Amino acid sequence: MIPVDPTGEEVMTIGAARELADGEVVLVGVGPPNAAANLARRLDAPGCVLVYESGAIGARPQRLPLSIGDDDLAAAAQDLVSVPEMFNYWIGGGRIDVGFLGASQIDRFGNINTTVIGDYQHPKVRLPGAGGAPEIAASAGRIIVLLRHSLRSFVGEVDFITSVGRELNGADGGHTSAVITDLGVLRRSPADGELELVALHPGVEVEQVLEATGWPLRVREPLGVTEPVTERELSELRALRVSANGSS
Amino acid sequence: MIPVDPTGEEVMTIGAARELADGEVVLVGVGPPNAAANLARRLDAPGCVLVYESGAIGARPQRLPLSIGDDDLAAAAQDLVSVPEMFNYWIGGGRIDVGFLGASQIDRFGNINTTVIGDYQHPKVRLPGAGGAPEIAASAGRIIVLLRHSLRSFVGEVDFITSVGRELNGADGGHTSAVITDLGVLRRSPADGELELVALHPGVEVEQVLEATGWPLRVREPLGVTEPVTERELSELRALRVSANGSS
Amino acid sequence: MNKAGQIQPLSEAVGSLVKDGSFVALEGFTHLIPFAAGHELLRQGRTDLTVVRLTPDVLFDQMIGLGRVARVVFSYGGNPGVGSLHRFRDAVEHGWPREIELREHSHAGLANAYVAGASHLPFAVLRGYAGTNLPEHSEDIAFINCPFTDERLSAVRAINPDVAIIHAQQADAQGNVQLWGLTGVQKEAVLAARHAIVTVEEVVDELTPRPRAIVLPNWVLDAVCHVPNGAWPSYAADFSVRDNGFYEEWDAISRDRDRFTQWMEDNVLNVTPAVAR
Amino acid sequence: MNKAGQIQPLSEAVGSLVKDGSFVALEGFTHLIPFAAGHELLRQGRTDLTVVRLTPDVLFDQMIGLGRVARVVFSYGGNPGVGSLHRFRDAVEHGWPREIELREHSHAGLANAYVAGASHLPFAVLRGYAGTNLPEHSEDIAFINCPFTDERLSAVRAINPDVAIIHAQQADAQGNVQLWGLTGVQKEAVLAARHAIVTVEEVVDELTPRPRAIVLPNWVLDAVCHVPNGAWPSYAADFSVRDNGFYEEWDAISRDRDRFTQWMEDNVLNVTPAVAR
Repeated sequence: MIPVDPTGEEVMTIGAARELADGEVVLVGVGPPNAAANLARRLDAPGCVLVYESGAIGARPQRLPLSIGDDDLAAAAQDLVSVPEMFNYWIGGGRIDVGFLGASQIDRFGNINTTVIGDYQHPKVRLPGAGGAPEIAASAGRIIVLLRHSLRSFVGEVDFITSVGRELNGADGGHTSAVITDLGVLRRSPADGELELVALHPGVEVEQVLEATGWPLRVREPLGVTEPVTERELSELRALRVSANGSS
Repeated sequence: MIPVDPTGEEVMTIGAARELADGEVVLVGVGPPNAAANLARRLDAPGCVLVYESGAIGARPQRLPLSIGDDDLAAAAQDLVSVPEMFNYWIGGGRIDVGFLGASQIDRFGNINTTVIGDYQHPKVRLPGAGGAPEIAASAGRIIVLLRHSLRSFVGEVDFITSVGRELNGADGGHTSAVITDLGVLRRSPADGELELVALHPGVEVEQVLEATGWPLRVREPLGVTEPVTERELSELRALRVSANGSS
Repeated sequence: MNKAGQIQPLSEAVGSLVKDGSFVALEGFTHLIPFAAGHELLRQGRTDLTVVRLTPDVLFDQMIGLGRVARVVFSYGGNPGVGSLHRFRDAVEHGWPREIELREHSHAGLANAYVAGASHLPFAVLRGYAGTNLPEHSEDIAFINCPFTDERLSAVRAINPDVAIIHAQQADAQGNVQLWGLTGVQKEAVLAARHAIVTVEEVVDELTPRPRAIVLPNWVLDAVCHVPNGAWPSYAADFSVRDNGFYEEWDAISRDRDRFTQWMEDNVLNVTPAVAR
Repeated sequence: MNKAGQIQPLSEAVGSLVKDGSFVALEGFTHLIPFAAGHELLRQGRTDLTVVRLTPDVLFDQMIGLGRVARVVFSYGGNPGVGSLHRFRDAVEHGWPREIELREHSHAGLANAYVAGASHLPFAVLRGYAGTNLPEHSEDIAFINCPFTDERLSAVRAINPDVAIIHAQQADAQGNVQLWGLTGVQKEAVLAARHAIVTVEEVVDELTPRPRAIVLPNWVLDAVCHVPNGAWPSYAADFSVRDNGFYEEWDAISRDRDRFTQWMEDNVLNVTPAVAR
């Protein structure tokens, strides 16, 4: 029995955690991806290797890191390397299986915008910028994006391509392979790389997703439903969050 | 009183040690330059910073290192860095004031050959090769070469340019600024970069030098005589060598 | 080249090395952020600065909000774990209190620009940037072909700041510095810059090599300053912990122009820093 | 990518990963030279190898003298502190026992070729080589112009060996490796290679981070082998000292073809290495 129903963000985070296979090398960004990767490590992927762009390799945080520079994260890592080494040898070197990224906007090909809303020179909203995302997107085996579904975020065309969503040369693999939202799961079409709705979270109607998506979203048939969140998943996630709050 | 007269190599090594000003950053290669730099640190340049291409920065060896990978050399250094970092940030980065190099052949412009005697494809003698010398020669503030005088070594034209002797663009400074031999001292002409004999060691005649040089060597007027080797210099050098032998 | 960096007061180091219009790196990637040195620079009235950091956070927000910054070179401008940098956004979106110019990179691009600067090379090569809109808004990103494979790669222009300022855990009496933990791009920033200032938590007789540490010998430094807690609200591993509460508080302080200005006057500009550290 | 390197016998690791004709890096810059692994490779009869190392010394002299090497990629081929490598010279000067092809670099060039390989880039940029005769004898050195300043710089082709073999001080039971002291280009060689084998002095329960160390997690390694004293006559700091006497002795052993061949048979080829290490 789950004491309290999972929130949309919890469903999204747990869905992301389920994407990881045990032993995979995962590049973890700030925010919800951080929770997802650490949750996976406590669930069915204990052998996952967590890599943070701040320089921590094989991080084994005891509590959920609040930022990628968390002291606990550094202390318990297998190794710490400089930021240039991280980007050149570890990320650029092609050693990451899965990159978790967030986004402010995403388009049908998984292109990501974290730079500006509006015109670059005169933006309506100035976003933080690229960070490590462009090279993570270009170098990781596959990219999983975590993003709450809304018309503001799922747009026909991103205002700025900060990170590229699909292989430029049409090669297999790489780039945005899945988007986990609070409503369901989108995956890359093997045919042309366009994102398709492949599953809904329990209780979500397909219309909700289509209305929250700013382009005519393809629905892959048969459309699946994700496994309901288990009590174990939810309690582990909530325990993680408590540990994070307890440390601030 | 000096118990035993200095050998040619001792005169050469001591002459090289005298070239260093206190506090200079010195890149030390294998062989006699190693002895010269460590001697300088025990004489009038105790603040010299010794850098070895093996990765040791601010080395303070207690005994004369036998090779640039000596354990003692590493243990007592201020820091150890990787070989790529050494060549990119420290040597290539232009942080070396003085580079000591050896040579198999040298020409009138201070070009150095440590690659082959004879043709490259079918060499009469295959020498060890470049090592760190080309980049040290190109990046250090000035280069001091230690080499015994002979027609085999001081040649009209080197068989192979391993390291460049003078600035390619004719700029001031850099590259081979002095050659310390067992007979005297050659320095770079400020006018055109050609090496000139500027001083003889005590007891050496100018003809000896000219006969051991494979090109018409310019003699700078007035031709000087180097200061005689002092008892302190010689005893410190010999103590260094004893410490080296004791450690093998 | 031996710069023979000496231990000296922070006010003297900043006063002699940072000028109006200087190009200043204040580095620290989520750790060891040189807040105290940045504040000293503000107290001394320095302005028209070009500032560079991969992760401008609260410190750059403060400098920008006071109108001291003409240009920001950066790759990620957010308040980590909290959200927006409101002063940074206000300057970019509304030009308050002045317009600022942005020179924008990815982390990989800016990190490699420092690497090139430290290596005395005019540029560095990397994958990345291809297909993004970043190159079209930058004069510091270009594309080149591999001379062996003809593959197209990106290039970033080297960065060589006038002054690099970092915070570290330890110096010895001669001004040799050791820092450890997440050391970011600090070595590259120091070696790429013409001058370097390091503030340290403590001065010890002799440095004992630590795991996961980098060492900056005094001969690549211009000044070393003893400033305990000089990274607050950031932290210095083994000396302090990150003041996450302050980073959250900053969100409210910085949302409002007047509240921000008053806070800076009360807490930075009109404050006498602890002396004789 | 998780290679999940496991602890296994050296003979199995070499047997499964090194083939005739393989491109093998055996790295170690004046320290931690992987002699035992190189000897195992000779005992298994591997030949037609392309071998790469910045500083080929006695180990490559042995491999070359037995005729197992088709090509050497290197930057300095001498017996450090002693003189020539006689087998290397005999092969180059007289083609005995076979002709070998040389691919020659400077240290900076070859180190950066590994850096490019580790970074999944096809080339690296450096100063150097200009004005020397090295580029005209190499297909791995080219010149390019800076896209920002138009300055002419050199480029080296990336190196990506089939297998990198190194020696280290420690592994833990999971096969994570730590080495310290002069660590040369070992990290770059391992990360540039498709496969990696590490021999170690000792296996411990857990790695404790050491000063001046590099760590190679098991997920970038294919095999870790417990081979105490596996660097002899080279050394492993804190475990052994360099056998300078042997390096001097090698000069006499290697001067004569017959004496060399006999020595290799008696001391390498027909020797059963200590088992169950």
